[in-house]
Amino acid sequence: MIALERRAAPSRAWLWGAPLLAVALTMIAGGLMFAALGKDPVAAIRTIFWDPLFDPQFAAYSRPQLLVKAGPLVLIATGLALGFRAGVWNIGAEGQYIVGALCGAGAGLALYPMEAWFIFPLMVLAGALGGWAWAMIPAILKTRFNTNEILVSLLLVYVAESLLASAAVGVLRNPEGGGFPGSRNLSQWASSANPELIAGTGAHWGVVAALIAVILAYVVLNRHLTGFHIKLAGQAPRAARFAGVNPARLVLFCFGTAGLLAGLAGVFEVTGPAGQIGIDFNVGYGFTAIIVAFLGRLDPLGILLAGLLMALTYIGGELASFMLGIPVAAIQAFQGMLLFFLLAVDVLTNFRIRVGRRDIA
Amino acid sequence: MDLSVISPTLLVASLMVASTPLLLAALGELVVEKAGVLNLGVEGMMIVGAIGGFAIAVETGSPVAGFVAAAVAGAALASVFGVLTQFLLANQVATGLATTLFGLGISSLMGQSYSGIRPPATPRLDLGPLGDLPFVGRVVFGHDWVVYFSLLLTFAVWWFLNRSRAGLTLRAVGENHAAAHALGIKVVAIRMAAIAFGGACAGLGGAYLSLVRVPQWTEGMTSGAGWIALAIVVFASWRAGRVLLGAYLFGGVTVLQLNLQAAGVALPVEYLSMSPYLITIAVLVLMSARRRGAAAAPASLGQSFHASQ
Amino acid sequence: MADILTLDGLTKAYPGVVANDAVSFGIAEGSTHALLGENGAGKSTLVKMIYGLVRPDAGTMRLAGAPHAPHSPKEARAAGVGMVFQHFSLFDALDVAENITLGMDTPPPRSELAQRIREVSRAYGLPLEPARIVGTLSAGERQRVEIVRCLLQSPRLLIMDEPTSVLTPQEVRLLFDTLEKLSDEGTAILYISHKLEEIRALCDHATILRGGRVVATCTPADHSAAELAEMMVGARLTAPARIARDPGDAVLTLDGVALPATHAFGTALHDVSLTLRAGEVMGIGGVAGNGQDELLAVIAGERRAAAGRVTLAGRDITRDGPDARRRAGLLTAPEERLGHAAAPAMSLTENALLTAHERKGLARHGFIRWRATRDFARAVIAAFDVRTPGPGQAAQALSGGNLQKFVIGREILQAPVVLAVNQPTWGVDASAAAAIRQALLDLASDGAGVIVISQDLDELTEVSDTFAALNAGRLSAPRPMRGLTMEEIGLMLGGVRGEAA
Amino acid sequence: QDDKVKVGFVYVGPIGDGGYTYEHDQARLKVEEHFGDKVETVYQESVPEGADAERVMTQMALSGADLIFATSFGFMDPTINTAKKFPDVKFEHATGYKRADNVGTYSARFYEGRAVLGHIAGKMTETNKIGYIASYPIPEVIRGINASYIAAKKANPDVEFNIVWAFTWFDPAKEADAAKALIEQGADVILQHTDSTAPHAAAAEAGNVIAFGQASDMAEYKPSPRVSSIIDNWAPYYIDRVQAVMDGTWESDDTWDGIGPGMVEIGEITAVPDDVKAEALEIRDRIAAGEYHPFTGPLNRQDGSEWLKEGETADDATLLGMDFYVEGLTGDIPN
Ligand SMILES: Nc1ncnc2c1ncn2[C@@H]1O[C@H](COP(=O)(O)OP(=O)(O)OP(=O)(O)O)[C@@H](O)[C@H]1O
Ligand SMILES: Nc1ncnc2c1ncn2[C@@H]1O[C@H](COP(=O)(O)OP(=O)(O)OP(=O)(O)O)[C@@H](O)[C@H]1O
Ligand SMILES: [Mg+2]
Ligand SMILES: [Mg+2]
Repeated sequence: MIALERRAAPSRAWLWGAPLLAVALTMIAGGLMFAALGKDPVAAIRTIFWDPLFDPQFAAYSRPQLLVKAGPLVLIATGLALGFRAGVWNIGAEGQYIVGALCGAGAGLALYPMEAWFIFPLMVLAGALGGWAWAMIPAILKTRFNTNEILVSLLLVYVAESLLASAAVGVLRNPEGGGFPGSRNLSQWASSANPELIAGTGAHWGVVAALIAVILAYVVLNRHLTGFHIKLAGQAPRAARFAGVNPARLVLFCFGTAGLLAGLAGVFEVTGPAGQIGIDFNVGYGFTAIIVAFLGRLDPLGILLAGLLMALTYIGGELASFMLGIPVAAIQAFQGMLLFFLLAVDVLTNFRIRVGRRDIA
Repeated sequence: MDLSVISPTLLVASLMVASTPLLLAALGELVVEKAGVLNLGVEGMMIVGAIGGFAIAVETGSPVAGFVAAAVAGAALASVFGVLTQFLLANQVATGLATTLFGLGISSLMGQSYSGIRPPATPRLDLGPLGDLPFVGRVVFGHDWVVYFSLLLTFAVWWFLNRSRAGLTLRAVGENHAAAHALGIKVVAIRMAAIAFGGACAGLGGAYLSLVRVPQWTEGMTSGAGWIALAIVVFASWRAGRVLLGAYLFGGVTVLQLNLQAAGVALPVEYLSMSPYLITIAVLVLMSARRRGAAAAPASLGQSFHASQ
Repeated sequence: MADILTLDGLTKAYPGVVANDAVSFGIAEGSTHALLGENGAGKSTLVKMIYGLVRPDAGTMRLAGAPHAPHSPKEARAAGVGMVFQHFSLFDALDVAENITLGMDTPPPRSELAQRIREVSRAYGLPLEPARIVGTLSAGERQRVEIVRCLLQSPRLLIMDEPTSVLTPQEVRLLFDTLEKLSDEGTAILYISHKLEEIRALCDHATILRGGRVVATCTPADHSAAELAEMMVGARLTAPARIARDPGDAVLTLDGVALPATHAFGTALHDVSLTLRAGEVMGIGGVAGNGQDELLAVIAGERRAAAGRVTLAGRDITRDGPDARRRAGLLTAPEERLGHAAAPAMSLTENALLTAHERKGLARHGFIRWRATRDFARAVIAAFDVRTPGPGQAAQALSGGNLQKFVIGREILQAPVVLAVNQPTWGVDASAAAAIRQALLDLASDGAGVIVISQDLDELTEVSDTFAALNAGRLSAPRPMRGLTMEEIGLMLGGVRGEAA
Repeated sequence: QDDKVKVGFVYVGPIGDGGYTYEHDQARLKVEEHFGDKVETVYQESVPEGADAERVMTQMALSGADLIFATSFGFMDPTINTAKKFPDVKFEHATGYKRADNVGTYSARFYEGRAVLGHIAGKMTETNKIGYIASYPIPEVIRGINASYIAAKKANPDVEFNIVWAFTWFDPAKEADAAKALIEQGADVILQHTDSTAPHAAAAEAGNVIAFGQASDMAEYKPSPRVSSIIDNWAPYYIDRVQAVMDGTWESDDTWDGIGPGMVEIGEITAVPDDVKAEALEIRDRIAAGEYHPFTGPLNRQDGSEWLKEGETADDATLLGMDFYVEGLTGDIPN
């Protein structure tokens, strides 16, 4: 008989070993899938995991792109993790991301074509506020009317998508764009651009913000009473109230922080890598960030690593897709497998596998 | 604008069709959540059902075989989720999302040779003279068998949860898995069964999209229906009757807004297109404001269970 | 008489601890057999093996002569074993009938079942309404559900794991009547309790466990409670003692405090007034569900009074939250250890931080001083003899008594002006209970005001200077404990208030 | 490394979408077929617009692509940005308006095809109600609505257009619902500017309703309800541009081709009376020959103001930025 036996304390070795084992298992299972599709499995795996980092042809470009891709994921996931730790379920970060981008872009475009140093900071502020305000809707409905926050935050994503589409063809449409949908290119207007800060690193303000968010969240969770109260509320709500935590304020705080960070991610994305508001501006960062948050075990440092790993599979997956003609669907399935394995082997951190009957101690 | 062109009969009839995939998937998820498991992979299971059902229906020429295959495909993917969350104690939220991602990928992989094909038709049930009755004829008797099946399933799920011993056991597992275990109830086995059932229902919902409602196979064709199904379960405060209400409300507003547009109603289109979401939220707020504090969610929802021996 | 159950060399080990080590004894048919031992001695583990929830590593059991090796509670029930759990195995959201059905293997149809529940519960004096939702029942009523669930199966052996720790004296009496009736009908009972007087009154035999081994067997009636306790602990116990002191100034007053009920079946507080003086121990008795939790919550500041005033040493703190009250010196310990007074999955260090950061300066500008926190947790562990490997241990890995000592110690070491505790010793073994009571008395001797809310009248007579009764959310006027007769206390508990009682 | 010309394709959707991206990929296959082992093609499907597109194009360029086709409007700025980094690589951007020395643009005059379909629609409707499923209110879509309306009106002065904005390019379930709503309100012809065949299925189910293929032939609904289609045929253009790169004659330019050069095709016309078919083919041929322009005056705007005088034809600039309905259409364009 095979059984799991809870460890007295989580295993340090498996904390690091488990993700490596998961990657190895994914390589085997994914390799089998690629082979079944008639592709060279070794080449595919190498292209996904190795080439973006070390291939002389691509690495110089792809490596910084990891940061560009991971930046918004990490920023959003960090905010979400605070809430998830407190048992506050915000799964509408995608909507907060969109509204942040819309507000940031709107604030900037209202001043177009002025050139001034304060425009970019103003946009960042507007974006953060936009994301915050959008997150406040489910939070306030929850605290006032006890409305389920999962449902409201999720449905508001679709509302935000509608707003985005109508803004892209309406108020924010570039008047010089010949009637085509989409706003002016914000990354090409000096006052609103969010460029690479140091050439060749991929680091723009959003990446900087993500790193700061990770550090702040780490400090808050591990060194500050706020973080302690967040964890307490998630694990033992009654004990949290006994400790003086106001549950309503905690909901507002967690939603507010997550919304703010998602809004920031939106505004940094729209002024930098994406460049403009378009009908399909959002590409699912808000949802992927939920996975990143849990893969990172809701720990800021873990989230940073998980975000980078996710980014690697995206970028490496793209390379594999067009270099080797692997369908995007297979890459997606491969990513799904990686997540499955990561989640599966996690069990080894907290449990020991026991085969047969236990010896009598 | 001319509202008289909107026929209530046809509106109701088509909202029933539009709501059926949501209803099927939401009923499955309801049972899963009642067992204390939160499976966010509904979208993934639906789309796997959509392609599984489509492929088998095309290959065999039988829509019924297609629906059966869809249920099997949905249940198979759900079982992966089940093994991860029930045996390997993986986090349910993350595993559910991974299930969706994997489902979207694997479905488009499976479906590569099925785009641009017409599936065999699932005909309306011929109910003889009943179908000719005014209003009710079209609304009540003018559908394909899956619509009736979904209504029957609503009743069956309600009956199962509220009237049967097995349903009681399942709810007990969802309320307090530790106590259920102490009474000797096989928590994990029951949850696995519920998860598989949920996957099968989601698969049926997906197949209804690809075989009846659309009908064709295209990648990503569920486009968010799984998420709406999840939302409907919450909306329904975990009650089967309300799931029906929620699915029909959502489907109804969706269909109505398109009808209003077609009739040229002078409302801005963007507001019309957000209306299903906004109205669902508004109704929920009204409902939860009226009955404050009535936490209807199963108490163990989303928690891992491990019986230490 | 023949043994209905014999255990032979039962052994069960968990990582790091042997919960049961070659336990052997027999339970005679129709007898009431006590299982005694400190917290963590292995009592629950042993009975879980009998009930098929835990599989022994070694050893055998025989039930009515036949080998008994149940793989599941279902098998155990089929063999005629019934069990009432220490921590109720009930489903709050389901009704009484549903809860009972779930514990039965071949339940009758619902209407018939409801009828049988009414019959059986009336026959044994445990009235129950089948349609009530269990979440709305008092602790005593919940236990009735558990018991009726067992009775409906007509078990040959009924196991009761600490059934009385949450019951009122009246309910205990009721339960004993029931058990005696069952015993007369030939049902054997295996009874676990920390209340030794109960054991002496009820049980024919006792097996005493220490560290997972059988250390003694005896006939309880032949020994005094103190002797039994000494057998359990393996050392002498001394009764709590206190140095008499004149009460000082009023430290805590409640003046006409009212609190609405949180949910439909909760208890509201009405016009609660009391004055607690420095050095005074005020005992507040009452039957469970009469507003104990609510009273503690309103003192702790966890809930704000809807009307009335709360003052601490002359300062109005009515609107202050728990943190502000702690800063001012008002500390509390609620009844539920796991999940309310302490976070189960968190370490003792973190649980020390939970209430102590204000008074012990464990956080500066909100930043936690982990080293100081750990030191404080260690201090609590040392001062209150909490048996645990160290402050890094999770609260849930402690036995009930040890965690309770930690919780009380955490508050006492913060030098409170006023300490209010609810059920400080439930589920706690004799030696730990004595230690906790002694600590409360010492605190009062040092000049703090102490409120002890308890359903255990023996405990209250032992520690209190003054006594008040809580009934349906109303508090009687406090009276000096000394000289109060049991009859007078009974009347007060029954709701006759004031000096005139 | 080798002397093969490497051509990259960046698609916005999956190649299995059966419509827009599918046709681009068909053209890619024709390029391979045409040049054999003188070319190597690579493609990336489902590329989101924005940062991801720029990365994909950059990586393609890094992998040695000589020519990259960016096939969606939303790839415009990413194409320009990438082109700046790789002056030696040629870029072709579909439906955009920004060009550079190494970036050309191309698009198809779908409105020419829509005029042909509009004629059939006008002739075939018995209820005089034509349903139109539109995606987003952008010039391309508005142009299509106007072109088909003008043609339909000419064929049948009593026609009325009911327009539903789906606010999606591709959401089969929503398109099905939209088609049903239109049919239930009396439309017996469905025109669509979204990509799935869901409206055809709805038409088939309703019976007596016709529809048209969009972006690809949607032949599975032949002969009815699909009675004809407009097909994007990018192959001739792609082959031409690859040849130019091989020859070293590639230059940045703007191509807007219609039926004449074969970029827009009218799919087989089925299940309509012969005279209707003949008229439609005649319109197609006259447009191809440059004898007829679908936007020929006299034409007024929706508000009644004059747009084109008798005999005057619309200029490309107005068409490219079209943001108004012509007279006779009801409702507002959302914005
Ligand atoms: N599931 C488990 N995993 C690990 N250790 C366990 C488990 N259950 C019990 N133990 C350990 O076994 C020992 C005996 O526990 P048990 O619950 O039997 O004690 P008890 O006598 O019932 O105590 P109490 O009076 O507090 O109820 C304790 O040290 C406990 O920590
Ligand atoms: N994994 C564990 N490691 C260490 N101690 C544990 C563990 N699980 C439980 N314990 C401790 O073991 C004791 C017994 O816990 P458990 O919940 O198994 O039984 P119990 O509390 O005696 O319940 P019951 O009376 O219902 O049988 C408790 O003190 C608990 O804190
Ligand atoms: Mg015990
Ligand atoms: Mg115990």
